[in-house]
Amino acid sequence: MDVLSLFVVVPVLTVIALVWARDARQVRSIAAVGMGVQLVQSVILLFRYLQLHAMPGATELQFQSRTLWFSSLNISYAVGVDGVAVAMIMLTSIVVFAGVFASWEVVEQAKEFFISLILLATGVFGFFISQDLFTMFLFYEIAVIPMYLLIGIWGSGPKEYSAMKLTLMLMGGSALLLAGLLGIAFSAGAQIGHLTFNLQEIEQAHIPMQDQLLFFPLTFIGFGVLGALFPFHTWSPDGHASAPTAVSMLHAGVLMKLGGYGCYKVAINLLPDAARELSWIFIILTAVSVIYGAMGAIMQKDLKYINAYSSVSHCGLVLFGLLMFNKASVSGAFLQMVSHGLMTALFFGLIGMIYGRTHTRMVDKMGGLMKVMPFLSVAYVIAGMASLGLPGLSGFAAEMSIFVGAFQHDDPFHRVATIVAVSSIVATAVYVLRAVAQMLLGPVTDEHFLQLKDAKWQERLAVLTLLVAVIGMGMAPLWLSDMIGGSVQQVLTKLQ
Amino acid sequence: MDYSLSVWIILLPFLAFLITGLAGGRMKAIVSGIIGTASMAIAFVLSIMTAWSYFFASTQGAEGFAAISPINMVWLRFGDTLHIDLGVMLDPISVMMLVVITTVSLMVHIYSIGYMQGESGFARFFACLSLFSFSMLGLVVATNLFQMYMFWELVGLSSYLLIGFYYDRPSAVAASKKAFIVTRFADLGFLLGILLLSFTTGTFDFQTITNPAGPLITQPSSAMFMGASLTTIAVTLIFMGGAGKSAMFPLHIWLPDAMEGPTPVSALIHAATMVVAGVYLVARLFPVYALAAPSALQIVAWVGGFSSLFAAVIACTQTDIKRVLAYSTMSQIGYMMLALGVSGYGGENGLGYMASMFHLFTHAMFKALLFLGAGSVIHAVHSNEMKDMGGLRKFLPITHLTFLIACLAISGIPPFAGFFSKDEILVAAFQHNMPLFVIEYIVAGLTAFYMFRLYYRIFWSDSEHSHDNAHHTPHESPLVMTLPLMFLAVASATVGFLPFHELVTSDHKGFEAVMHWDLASASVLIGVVGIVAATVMYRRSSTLPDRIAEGMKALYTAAYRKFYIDEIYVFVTKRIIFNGISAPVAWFDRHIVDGTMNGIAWLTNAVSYRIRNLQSGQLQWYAFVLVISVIALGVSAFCMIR
Amino acid sequence: MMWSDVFLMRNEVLLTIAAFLILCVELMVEPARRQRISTLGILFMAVITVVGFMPTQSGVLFGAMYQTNDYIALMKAILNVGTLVVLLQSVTWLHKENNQDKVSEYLVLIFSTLIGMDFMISSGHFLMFTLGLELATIPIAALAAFQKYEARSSEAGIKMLLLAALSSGVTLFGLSFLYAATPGGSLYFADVQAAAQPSTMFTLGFLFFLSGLAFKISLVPFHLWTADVYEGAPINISSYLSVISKAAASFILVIVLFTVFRSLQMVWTNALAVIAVLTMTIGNLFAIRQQNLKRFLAFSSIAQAGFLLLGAVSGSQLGMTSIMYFMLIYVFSNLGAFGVVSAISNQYGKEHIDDYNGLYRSNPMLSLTMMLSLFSLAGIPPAAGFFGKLFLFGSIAQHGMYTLLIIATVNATISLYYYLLVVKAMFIVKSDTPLAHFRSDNWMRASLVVCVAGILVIGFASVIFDSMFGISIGL
Amino acid sequence: MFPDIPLSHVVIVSTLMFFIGVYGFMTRKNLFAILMSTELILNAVALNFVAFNYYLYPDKMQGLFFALFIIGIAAAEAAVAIAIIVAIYKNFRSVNVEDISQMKQ
Amino acid sequence: MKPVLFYVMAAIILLGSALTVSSRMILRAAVYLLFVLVATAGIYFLMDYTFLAASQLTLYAGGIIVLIIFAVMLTSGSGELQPKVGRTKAALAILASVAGTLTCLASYFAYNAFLPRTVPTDSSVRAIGAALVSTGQNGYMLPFEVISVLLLAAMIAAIIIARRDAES
Repeated sequence: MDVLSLFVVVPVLTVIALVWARDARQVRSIAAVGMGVQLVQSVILLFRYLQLHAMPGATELQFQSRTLWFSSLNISYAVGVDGVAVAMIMLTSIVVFAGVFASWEVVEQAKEFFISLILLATGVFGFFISQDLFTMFLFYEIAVIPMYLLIGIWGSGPKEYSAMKLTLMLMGGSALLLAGLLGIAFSAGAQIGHLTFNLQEIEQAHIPMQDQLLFFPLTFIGFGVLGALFPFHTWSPDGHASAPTAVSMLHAGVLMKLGGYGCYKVAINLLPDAARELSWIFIILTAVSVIYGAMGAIMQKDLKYINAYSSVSHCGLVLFGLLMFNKASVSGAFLQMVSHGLMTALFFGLIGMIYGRTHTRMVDKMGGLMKVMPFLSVAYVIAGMASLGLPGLSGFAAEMSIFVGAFQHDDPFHRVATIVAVSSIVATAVYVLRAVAQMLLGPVTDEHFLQLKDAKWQERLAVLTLLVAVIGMGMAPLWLSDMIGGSVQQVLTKLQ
Repeated sequence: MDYSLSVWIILLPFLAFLITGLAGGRMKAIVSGIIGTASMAIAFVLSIMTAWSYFFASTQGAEGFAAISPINMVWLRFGDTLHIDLGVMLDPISVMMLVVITTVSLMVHIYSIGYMQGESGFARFFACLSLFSFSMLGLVVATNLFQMYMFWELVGLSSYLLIGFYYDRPSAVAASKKAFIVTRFADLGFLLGILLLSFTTGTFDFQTITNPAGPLITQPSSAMFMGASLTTIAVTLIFMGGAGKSAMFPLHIWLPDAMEGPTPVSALIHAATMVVAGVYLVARLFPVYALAAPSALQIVAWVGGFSSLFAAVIACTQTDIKRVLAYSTMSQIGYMMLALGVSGYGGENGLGYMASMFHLFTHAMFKALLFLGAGSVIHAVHSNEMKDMGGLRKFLPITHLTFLIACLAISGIPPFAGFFSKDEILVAAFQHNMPLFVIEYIVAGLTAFYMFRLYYRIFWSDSEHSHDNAHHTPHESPLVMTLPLMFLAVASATVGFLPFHELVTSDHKGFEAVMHWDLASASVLIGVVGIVAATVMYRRSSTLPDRIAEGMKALYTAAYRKFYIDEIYVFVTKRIIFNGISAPVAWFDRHIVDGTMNGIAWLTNAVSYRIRNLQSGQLQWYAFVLVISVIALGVSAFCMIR
Repeated sequence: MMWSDVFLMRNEVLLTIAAFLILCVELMVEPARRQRISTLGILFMAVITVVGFMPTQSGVLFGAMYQTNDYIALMKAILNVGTLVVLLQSVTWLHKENNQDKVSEYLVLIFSTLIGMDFMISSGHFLMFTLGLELATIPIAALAAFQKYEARSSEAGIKMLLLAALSSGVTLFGLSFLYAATPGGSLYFADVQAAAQPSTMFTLGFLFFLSGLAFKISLVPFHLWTADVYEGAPINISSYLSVISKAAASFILVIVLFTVFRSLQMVWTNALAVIAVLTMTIGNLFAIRQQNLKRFLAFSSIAQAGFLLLGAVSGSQLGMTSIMYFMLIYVFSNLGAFGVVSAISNQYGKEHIDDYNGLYRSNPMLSLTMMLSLFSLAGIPPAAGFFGKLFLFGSIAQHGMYTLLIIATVNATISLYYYLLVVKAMFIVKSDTPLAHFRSDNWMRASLVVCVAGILVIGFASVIFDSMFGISIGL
Repeated sequence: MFPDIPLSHVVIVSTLMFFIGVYGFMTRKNLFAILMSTELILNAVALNFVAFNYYLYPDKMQGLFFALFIIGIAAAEAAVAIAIIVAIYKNFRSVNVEDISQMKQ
Repeated sequence: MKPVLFYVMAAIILLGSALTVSSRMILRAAVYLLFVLVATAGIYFLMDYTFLAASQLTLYAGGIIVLIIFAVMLTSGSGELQPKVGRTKAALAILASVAGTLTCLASYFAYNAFLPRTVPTDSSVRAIGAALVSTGQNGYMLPFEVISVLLLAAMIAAIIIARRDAES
């Protein structure tokens, strides 16, 4: 068995072990161990990748392996990772690891909870290692569907509505996506003479322009729905608001990245001509979504809504960066994915922890929490600062890569769009600081808050894991950026 | 000489920040203060050494003081030439800034040990102070625009944290937020400017951009937008960033509110160092302004000039001593901007540039002193309001004396430092732009007037009920606080004699400065007039000021209300942005976008409900549908075949 | 007739023997022990299922009245498996007081319908097709009316029977036109295939004929009987109808389209595309509102038939493979769902969706089975339905009908909605009085295990699909 | 009969009979009447087969056999239908088709 | 003679059919149906398909109609008038039927590729009998077996539904 399959096997084994777990204590220990192993092996993968990649003549794609699966359709289980995927895997394992600790106190049907959670993670890992359209889609669906139960059973508020809405919108997206993927496979198959779902082989095919023009919107919107592409983002606020903490973390932190990754890996990579042709539509949409999400966030009172809209804005930026077809901006988009994944997971984790104490998520009902729970509050401020792109935290490098890259375009249209997107940094500051000021600073508004305790050890662990990652990436983004940049180069040459 | 030690000037405060920030809660409060101060002291010594060796110990080449980068490493790569570097660049202005920052910062650190004693967030305070010093130092030694932007943001953050130091005080929280957001808005301009500039030049590197023989300056970009070249637009946008940080009109509104922070912070950040970052930025890119975008430089000049007048007028009416100082700061920075704006490039032409930097330097000293003095006063009476003060000269002798020196310095009375620098500015303005000179001349008088108004209201004008609400008799501050006052007083009195025209010039080459005695005496004259007026009005408490205020009621009220700029801002943000854009966006999202999505679901359900009677349960209806469908199939077959 | 010929007809022959044996046994045992016959029936069916999977050859018997080959044998094997599962699920119900003296009749009728279906699939002549169709219909109508003291059961029976009669009347009328328009006057498949041209009369006849199959597969707009019959009929009959009967009709549909009527591809591609869209959409729209689970599954199975049709529309080898593959999966998924409904209905007589509220708390295994089955129907991995649906969509994509493909995928999403409603009831909605925990009998459990195993294995075991692909044909 | 009477006349008769049967199926309320309509339909079909056989392909007897088997099918159908209708009558106390609509929508 | 006979039969068929579907007395309808079936058998006779005609008479006319009549008498007051048909329903039904008729006839008349009549083969009872047990080309042994299964199944089906249960 190849190395990468371990990333699917370990979670699956964890799930199987969970089935036999007896009580909540065992459940979370198993989950923690499983995801700990996952984290460790992704760190190993990272170093190993960097090592192999540094060798002379090394290809971007490493650890490749391919096993024929459905021979009649030439579908294979093909895996391999490039720098981008490694970064995504790293992100995923960090967030999942933190997520397990953030949901330490789930007692009601704990076993089911962790099983669903880890199944979701399995899908995500599988998606990132896949080099075959079929398995990619398979894992994609596996990642999406546990969401329904996770929100529906363990969520809060109008959870049934939100869960259904989220699931249906995402699956609606995946319906378009499926149409696009199949179209790509068969159209490419017709060009190269034999049917194939393998990404590298399809990359070689020149899909006719007419087909590309159809498939590109399908796949881009299909993945874009998950990437919160305006105007298909509305599952996000409701979904996040209702989801339990760890689920929001995983969803915003990792799952939404599937969207962006897919847009890049499938829509842009496989359909470069149409991408060039049609990118302007989506550039407009994403530029709008960047500023729109930020504007929408300003007026929200519910912390999760604030963060959900902020995610719309940030994920809009991801797609925006991808569509700029420029090395800096595309690698910036991936940096932004990682960064947003980490900080939004941090955000949602913190929101969950705060909510668990104050029993409200309404910003105007809170105040002065800094005094009561300094650890969580400081972490929240740091997350907020990361969100508004403060240098030294992860967001800055990402956003700047996107902006600088995008602005190097010769076409004034792209530069104007960039200016629109850049202007979001002000609105971001507004909503982040408003929330911080209302909620954490100022006098303690409710004397009941004075009794509240600061974070417990598992919460600290979860928060610290993410904080270290956010700060680490913010301080030294170069290696990550170079690792990603190397891998996107190949795709970009097709787009020139 | 080897300047690699200079890196430690920046790193030391950072280490101090890490230590006090992470472990501050677990150590005794005073320890964190000592760590911060010690690191700052070492940095101070190092920067003095650096400055000495840079200016005096090294030989000056034909090109003047060469820029030296002892360290420069790539931090983030965007492309072949586009990359963010982190490094240290030493050239006259950065070395000068190192001295200014470490000096003031060290003084403030020492002062704060006394001032902040017993505060619950002592360690946090020092951590933030160290963070600020680190960021500010990093900013001035930046080798490229983007590094500058990064540290620019970081100083914004530290400013935010320090303004909001008393975070349980709603006003402080609001002020910190306001400061951050306003400067952030300005930074948007800065960032766009950087993007634009990098688009035209393909680099962020200062040395390349500002090279007078470089492509940006020698081959001005032909691309025009709205009648201005891209370079002009770019540097104007960059100036917007500078204006935000330096509280130039109309982006000044955060500065007065920022006085909510502890007074040492105001001294360090909002008087001496951070707020002059904008000036520094323009100075940094000065060759571009002067040679490639003269119209942008005009903007700089007029914004600076207007701001200085505007702030000076307001300063005359304010009663909160820190606010008076804040407006005074704004006014003085306006001076510096103006000086840059009226300057040319190279040699004598660059007098304004030199004057600006000189004023920056002297201003840092005396304004820090003023603030620290004010802090000492506040420490004594526990109030910021003038009405709670008066006659304090008896109780606070050292503070009084040092404060007086600072007032004299800022009023441009020789031989104090301000005289020299201000005089150079007036000369530069006089030579290049008469209207601005007139404005500045008036401002010089106003400055003297409001400073001495302040001075008298604090230390003289006894009123019988002024100390009623004081808990105790005011007393002089401890040595740890007065020592910095004294040091800065000495500095304020002496630094004017530094030969700036030989050291800090637009083209890094010294020139011979000529003393313009006529202008100098005129400026002293106006200063004296201002002082006299203030003496008449405020030496003793009298009704004269009220009567005068009554006489120009409209102007007075407008000035007292800061010309309603805050109200306009509130209107724009609350009414237009929040209620006019953001709320509609939120509504639109919930009702239109989401409504569409829900509408699709609703429609599906509605259709499902509508067609339910297709399944009527009536066998014969089923039969009818079956037959009709078969026939329809048949008919369609005809169509297909034909 | 040689033994090898008998072996070619092994399904039909064995089933006939089994039916007769059961009738004989019925006569011999005393009434009190007649229940045991169900075991016997299951045993027979198991044997037949196993034998059905034995390798076989192509062959033509009775002067081309009967034909068989690899894929036909495979189709029959699929039907066998399904029937076996249905029988396993019927035991509880059969052993109820009202039914226990009708066990053997039940088995005989089931067997005879299966014989009919086998003949239908294997037919080489339209007469055989007609007879198979009728044999596969008339006894089922009787089975639907099996619970004669229940008005709903009778209603289901009569609705099915009369509409089937009308439909077969239309079919036969079409066949008569086909007959007229086929030069040579022969209705052997091979002859029709050779003579087929898209003339008016021939096409009309073909379409009338098609409507008969559409009725059987319950394609919109010939589906209206489906829901009423499924609701009224005993659950196991509904599941038999929804799976086996539908599968058989789909198989013969593919066979005739791909062989006999291949020259009419232009006609049926378009007609079926429209019907497929209608079927998916209408099926979904009705399924959304259903509260009775049997009725719900009825509409769901209508929608599923719409997806199934995509494979036929494509007219390719992949399409045919996908149809068989999808049907195999569908057998397990739908029978899994029906099995759970049946178990609960047998125990509590409850079929309303609200009765399932909080079921997971009290009956986790049943709920999980149900969820897995529904996910399989919805096409969610790792359930096999995902693979089935994906390959069906793939066949359409291969054919380049992207509009249809998008409509289909969107419909798949809509279908997810109502499947999730059931999942929601079981897992999410809290209930103060969930149905109490119970153990269903071993037969039922065995059947559910088979279904779950099928759902989990068929998708990932690519060898199944690949071998099907190897024996399929395309235009 | 051939060639005195054209095939079309027979076809017209059978088609009319067929659709009269269809009409009856759709309008008659009594289940037995509906059953009779189906008999009409099947009879029309049988006539069709026979006519085509006779007029077009008398060299093979396929139409005739078809008709023969259709009669058998009709018989089987009628037998079961009658049984069910009787059961319906027991349950509903009616053989009016419009009453037999407990299940709908 | 034959043409006249045919048209008489045709007239009986059409009239009988119409009356079958419109008579408000259910037993009369059954009798009209009987006329139709007999007339159809008559046409078969005209075509010299005597075996078929005989089967039609015995199975259809003799068997099914009698069965129906018995059942009718068993279930309802055979004398009662059937309710009138609703206007809409009738209109829809007529629409469907007329449209159907027109479509079918149109397709028939539009088709003009009928080959000339082939040479008739032996249609005697013997020949039919032989074909029914033949397993070769144009042999109908298998269908014959299948329909026997069908009839058996129908019988069983009818029995289980119609028979009186032991306990009830």
